[in-house]
Amino acid sequence: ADLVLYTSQPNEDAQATVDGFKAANPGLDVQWVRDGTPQIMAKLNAEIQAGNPAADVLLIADTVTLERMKQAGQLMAYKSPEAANYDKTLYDADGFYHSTKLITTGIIYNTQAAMKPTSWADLAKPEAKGLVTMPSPLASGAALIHAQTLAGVSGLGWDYYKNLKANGAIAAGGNGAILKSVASGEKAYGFVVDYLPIREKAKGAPVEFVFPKEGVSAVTEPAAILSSTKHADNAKKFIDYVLSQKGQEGFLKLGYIPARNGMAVPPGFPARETIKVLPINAPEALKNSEKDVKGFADIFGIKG
Amino acid sequence: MRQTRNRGNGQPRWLFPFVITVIFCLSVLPLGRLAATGIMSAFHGGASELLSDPGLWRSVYDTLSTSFFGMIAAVVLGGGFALLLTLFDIRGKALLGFLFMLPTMIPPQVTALSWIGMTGPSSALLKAIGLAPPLGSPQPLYSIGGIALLYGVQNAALVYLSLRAGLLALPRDAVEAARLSGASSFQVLKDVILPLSLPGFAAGAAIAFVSCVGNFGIPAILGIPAGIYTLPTLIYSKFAAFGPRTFADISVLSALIAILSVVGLMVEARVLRGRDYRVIGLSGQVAVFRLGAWRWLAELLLWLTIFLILAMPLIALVASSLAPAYGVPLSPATVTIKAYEEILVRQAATRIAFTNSLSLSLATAFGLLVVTVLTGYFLVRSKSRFVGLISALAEIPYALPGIVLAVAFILLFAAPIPVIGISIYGTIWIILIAYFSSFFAVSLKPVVSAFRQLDPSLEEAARLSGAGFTRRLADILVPLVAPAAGASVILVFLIACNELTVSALLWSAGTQTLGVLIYNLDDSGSFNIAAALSVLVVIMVIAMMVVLELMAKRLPKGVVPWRS
Amino acid sequence: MAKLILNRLSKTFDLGGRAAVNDVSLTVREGGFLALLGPSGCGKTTVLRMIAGFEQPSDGSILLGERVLADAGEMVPPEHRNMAMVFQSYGLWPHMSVAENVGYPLKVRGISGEKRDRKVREALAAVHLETYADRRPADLSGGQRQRVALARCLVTEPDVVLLDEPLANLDRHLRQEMEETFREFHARSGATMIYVTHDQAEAMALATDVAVMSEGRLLQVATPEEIYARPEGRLVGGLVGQGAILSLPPPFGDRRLFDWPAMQEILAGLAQEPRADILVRPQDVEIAAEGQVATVLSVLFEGERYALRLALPDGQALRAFSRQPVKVGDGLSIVIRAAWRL
Amino acid sequence: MAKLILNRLSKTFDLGGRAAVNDVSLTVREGGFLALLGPSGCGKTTVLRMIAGFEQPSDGSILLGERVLADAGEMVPPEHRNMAMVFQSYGLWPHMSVAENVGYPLKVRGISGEKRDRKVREALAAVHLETYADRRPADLSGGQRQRVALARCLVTEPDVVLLDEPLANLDRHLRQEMEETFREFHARSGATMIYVTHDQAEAMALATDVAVMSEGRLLQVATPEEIYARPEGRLVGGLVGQGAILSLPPPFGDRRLFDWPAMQEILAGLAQEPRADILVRPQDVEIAAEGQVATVLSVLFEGERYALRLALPDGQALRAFSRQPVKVGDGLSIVIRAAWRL
Ligand SMILES: Nc1ncnc2c1ncn2[C@@H]1O[C@H](COP(=O)(O)OP(=O)(O)OP(=O)(O)O)[C@@H](O)[C@H]1O
Ligand SMILES: Nc1ncnc2c1ncn2[C@@H]1O[C@H](COP(=O)(O)OP(=O)(O)OP(=O)(O)O)[C@@H](O)[C@H]1O
Ligand SMILES: [Mg+2]
Ligand SMILES: [Mg+2]
Repeated sequence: ADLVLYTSQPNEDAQATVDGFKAANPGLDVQWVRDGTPQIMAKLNAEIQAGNPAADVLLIADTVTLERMKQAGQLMAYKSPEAANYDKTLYDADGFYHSTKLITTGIIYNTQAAMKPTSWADLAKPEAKGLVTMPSPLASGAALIHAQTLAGVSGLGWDYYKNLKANGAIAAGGNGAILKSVASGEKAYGFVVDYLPIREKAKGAPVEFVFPKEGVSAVTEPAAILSSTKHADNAKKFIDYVLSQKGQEGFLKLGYIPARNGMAVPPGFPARETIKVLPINAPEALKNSEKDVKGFADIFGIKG
Repeated sequence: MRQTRNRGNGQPRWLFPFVITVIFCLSVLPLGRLAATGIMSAFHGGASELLSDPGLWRSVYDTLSTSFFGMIAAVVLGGGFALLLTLFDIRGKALLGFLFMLPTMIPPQVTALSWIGMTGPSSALLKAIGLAPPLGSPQPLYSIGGIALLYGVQNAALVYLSLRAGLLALPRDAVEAARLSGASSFQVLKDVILPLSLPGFAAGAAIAFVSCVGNFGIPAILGIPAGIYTLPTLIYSKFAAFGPRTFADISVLSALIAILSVVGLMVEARVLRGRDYRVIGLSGQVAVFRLGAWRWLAELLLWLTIFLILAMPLIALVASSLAPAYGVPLSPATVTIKAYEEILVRQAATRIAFTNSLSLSLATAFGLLVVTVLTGYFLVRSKSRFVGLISALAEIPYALPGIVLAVAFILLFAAPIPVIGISIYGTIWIILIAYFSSFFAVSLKPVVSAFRQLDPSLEEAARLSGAGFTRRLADILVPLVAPAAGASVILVFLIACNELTVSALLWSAGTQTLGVLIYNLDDSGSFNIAAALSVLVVIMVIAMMVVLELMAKRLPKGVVPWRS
Repeated sequence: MAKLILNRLSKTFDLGGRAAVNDVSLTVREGGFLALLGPSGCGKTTVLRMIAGFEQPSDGSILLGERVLADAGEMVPPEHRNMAMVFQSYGLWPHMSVAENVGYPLKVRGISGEKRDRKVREALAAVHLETYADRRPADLSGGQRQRVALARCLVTEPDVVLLDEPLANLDRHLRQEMEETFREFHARSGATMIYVTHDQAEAMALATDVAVMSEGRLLQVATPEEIYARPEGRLVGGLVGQGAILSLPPPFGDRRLFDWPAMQEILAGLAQEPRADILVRPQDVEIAAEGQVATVLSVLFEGERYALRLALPDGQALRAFSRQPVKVGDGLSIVIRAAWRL
Repeated sequence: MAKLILNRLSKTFDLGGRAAVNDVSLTVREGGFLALLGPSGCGKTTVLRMIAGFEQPSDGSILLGERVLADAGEMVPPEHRNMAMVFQSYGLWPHMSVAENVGYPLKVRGISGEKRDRKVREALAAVHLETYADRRPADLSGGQRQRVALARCLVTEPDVVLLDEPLANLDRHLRQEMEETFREFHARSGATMIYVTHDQAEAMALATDVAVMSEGRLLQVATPEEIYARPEGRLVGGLVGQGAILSLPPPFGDRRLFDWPAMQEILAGLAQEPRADILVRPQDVEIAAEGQVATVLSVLFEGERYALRLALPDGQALRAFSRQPVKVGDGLSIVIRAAWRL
């Protein structure tokens, strides 16, 4: 293969991305592997340990993970010319990774639920007692970022999580499980990434997605090149492609909010300006990640 | 004329080296590689921190208790079925036995979700009888008991098949002698049948225990909401937040799992120790008890169980494969077969996955049988000191969560194999080897217990007829352990067919398996397509079992586990 | 205890077509000791298994006194019959020690502690296996296993004892001792005993009645003396005791027992037709001067004496004993002291 | 074929302490037919199993001609010994039909098609099981199973044939026929045969040599006539043939065989010490006037005759036969025609 991509994008999305890239760069043989973030990381790290990583480029959920790899010297810097069209917070200043889209975490609720939440704070109210579910940071990369993001918001913070716990909320599984739980009516409310409920709602599922008024957290699905790559040129082409207008339109078509400036949003989403994305500092978040996981775990009685 | 140094036990000279090599390749090598990496990375940060974390010990405890109760549940379910179906005059034995195999095929998360659905607020069943709990009431399955229950459902077939093979080897007159002694059916069961089929029973229980220790899918769904972390879910979370210490942590956790499963095995060995299970006399006919007035009740109970563990999840699966989106109530207006169209017509990956999974599981099931018959024979007949060690080593890979084993194989094979210079990484072969390693124990257990029960004079008669080792293996030993061999093949096939966690890390373009495909579809929100695919897999397996049923007359007696 | 009645009992297995037991009616009187004789495969074990309750009769019924034990529809389960049995293949439990095997029927009856131990010890002593109490059956010799099965059978107080070739694997001395044990047990317990054997001497020595079966049918039931002296038909004649069956011209009237003068007459008319079956036992053939001439066909040393097969002039074979060795081919003169028309 | 030599053979099992076979040396001449007698548990099966190669001798060696089959270190595996065996527990394969069981040794030897079928048919015909060819062993009677084992044993042309109580479950007629079959097979194939039995008559009738074992040791090997007439020691005397062993004052000199006058003298000195063991066979005890007085202890009907146990005045028991029934307690006058000092 001329290029190997490891990604945690869903299957069809990964296929579409690769197809788009191949169309833009005819003649390249691209192989891709998709899996959940834990699996991809396990696979990649085992390969690195064995001294023969197969991947050239990564396209995975969050910057925190890539920040760690950058610090471990496992990434290659590449300052893509396309970066000029992006907000500075969305790429690494040294060019080690570039965000490609915004996947926000908001509130999903079952249409039969009595209360229609509009803010994070609503979920700590008595009406939502025992009805809230959220992904566990142990199963979903986005969940930790979400917690770290909310922890930094005044008026929410870790106390918010404690209140949720006191209100009978549980933290379990990944985003898919949350969606199923709420769609099936087992729980009424949940934290979930935006595109899942929006797509399912379009198919007729009895769910509704809300961008809460305090703002949403976002993971940005960054792309990066491994320092061990054997196809550096192709890898760079790939980074350029996903950041390009064309690549970004591809993401848009798949139902994601593109990271690039001046792009539209997919159907079902409110206008880009109305979505308030709460900021997060990747190196900072990385430094605290272990502590935060533990804090989260302590609150939800995870691991004891 | 050849002379051998062996003490009349008739093992060919190559058997010991063969067994050692197999164990080395399938167990020592991957486990050792993992341990080496773990030790190396432990230098980067202390593993002692992990070990001093009370949370860890809490998970050890949870793992132990869920696995123990899970084993009990599996023993009650599988043992109950095996006893009722082999020893009593139940009607429709074949069909019941056939259906009882199938829950192994349904992915545990599907079973878990359907049970949650059934017992939760949105349960159509409970709603219908007006007993549905209000929205938000605590889910009883999110508990040690719930996990254990589902472990039991998932692993019941292991106990069933293993015990059934043991029961078929019982000599009829031993049972009759006990009845004539005045023992009631229950006493006969307790004093004669169970002790005599103890090898099969213990093997089934041990493998169920080990399987519970290594299970990920069920505690991930049922445990985490209740704050119950088993070692496999803990390992998973370690992988999610990959850090410099992860390998060390994984190694430590894996070692703990290995210890737990070895403890399970030691209990088994202890139970079997110093006993003689060699059947005296001619087996080949099973004594059948009459249930009399109880027969109706027993049959009702059996069918009810089948409904709970098979029909219900299957209905849930079919329902979600026909629904346009998750949570949409199924009605004639909403039913759609789009999902089936999608997989059957559009997705090329489906065909590849079917081919891969089928060939992988068939190759594993039959390939392993060859290995396990030889290994099992060695383990039972040899007086070697290594027997205990070898059985433990054979068992550990099955106890490890698939992801750990997969990592071990990546560590081993990511770089081209030294000396030969070929790389099997990324090919289907690495999955096959990993399957061999992972399911070795599943295949080995029933075979070993069958060998334990064998009347030695049967082999001796063959030797005196002039049959050399391979000859009598083919003509005498394998047919005699046929029920166990059949059980072993079917179990491995069923488990490998929708295996997920091992192949999840080892697949690459063109080598995806059904498990991976279903998982990926489900993970990316295509729930109905995933469900449709699961339904197709179940249908395929049923079709294969029906083919087996048609061939049953030409196979040795007892091979087809649902036929009496 | 009461009479054991087999009433037109039949059993047909799915396999094999021909009935294994065919219309057998038989009454064993209370406390009787019935020996069941018959060639291999004639249905003896099947009869025992029906009495014990392991096989359901295809037809007919089994009664113990007034109580119907089994018929083609209903069946009292074996555990409620209070019977004991020595199985032809022993049916020992390999996972229990010898003492446990023997003590199990007691354990089931709730007898425990000192009393059980004592009874087990006694039973083992009776079969000379005291020192083997802790062995497993797999570590015993064939005869030792059989003795364990015996001890287990006799340890309780059953109403009916079924013995399926219980001494087949024992040497003569042990057999004699065990026969003695059976006799004592029978006298002491008054149990009804049914004894399957292929050894007529054993059957004669032990039983109060002998039943002879062949191909699933009952041929004759009588006391040992009766059946030995007056067997009915070729089959019984051939089965009970030794002897040669000669095909000779039918003697006058319905006389059945012939002495030498009568035999001489019969033998004189050898060429006549039709013929009847006449049983001649070897001990009734005496080697004496002035008798019938016969040629020695074969000689077998039996320890005590030589067993001869002789040929009459027309080629029919006769059996005889001789204390002195004779040579094959020799001509002997014999006197037939007694013969019986079958 | 060649001589089979057991050279100081011993076998001790892990369990049980005492050696099961203890220092047994024995030569079976080429084409010999050795009967192995001994009480239950004396080690007969163990000897056979060592010859077959299933047990390794703890000590000593086994040779077939020049070839060492086994010693404490090395061992030729059973499959290379070209032997055949009838197991005491038959060792039939439950998954094969009767014909397959019998044909298996041929199949292993690469004989197939018409030839194998013919041989299997012949072997089954010899044991009267032609019509059972397609049954499974589990659906056969005990004697039928034993016959299948026999047929399987005789279907090939083995160098050595080991028979472990091969006729224990057969009725007398079948036994006689099977004995005939063995004799024919032995004559035709010239195989060395070793025959374990508890039935002396059988042993005497078939064997060219008889070996008597007890408690693991070999007591005597001789021809049947020899061992019957001149047993060595109490044990052999008690085991071979019937008879009572009397403890009587030692007769003069080293004479061993006594006639009635000699016995009269001995009996006259009954109170004397020390004493010697003297064997009296029942057929040598004649009921006649002017003899020793004896009381009848028990009477057993044996068909052909009555077996008596008599008590001498000092209480010692004697065995005798009578053609006429006598009553327990009667006083008889007996003459001892022959007796043998053991
Ligand atoms: N596997 C074993 N372990 C321990 N002891 C054994 C084993 N097999 C046999 N023995 C003992 O060795 C002795 C000899 O046994 P063997 O089977 O040779 O007797 P046998 O002469 O064939 O007797 P039988 O006529 O009853 O069959 C017996 O006392 C028996 O209990
Ligand atoms: N389960 C079975 N299925 C079919 N036929 C059977 C079965 N058991 C026994 N038979 C047949 O029934 C007949 C009678 O068998 P049974 O065991 O009663 O004979 P037996 O008189 O005890 O003979 P033996 O002296 O050889 O033990 C035999 O011909 C046997 O083959
Ligand atoms: Mg029988
Ligand atoms: Mg023996």
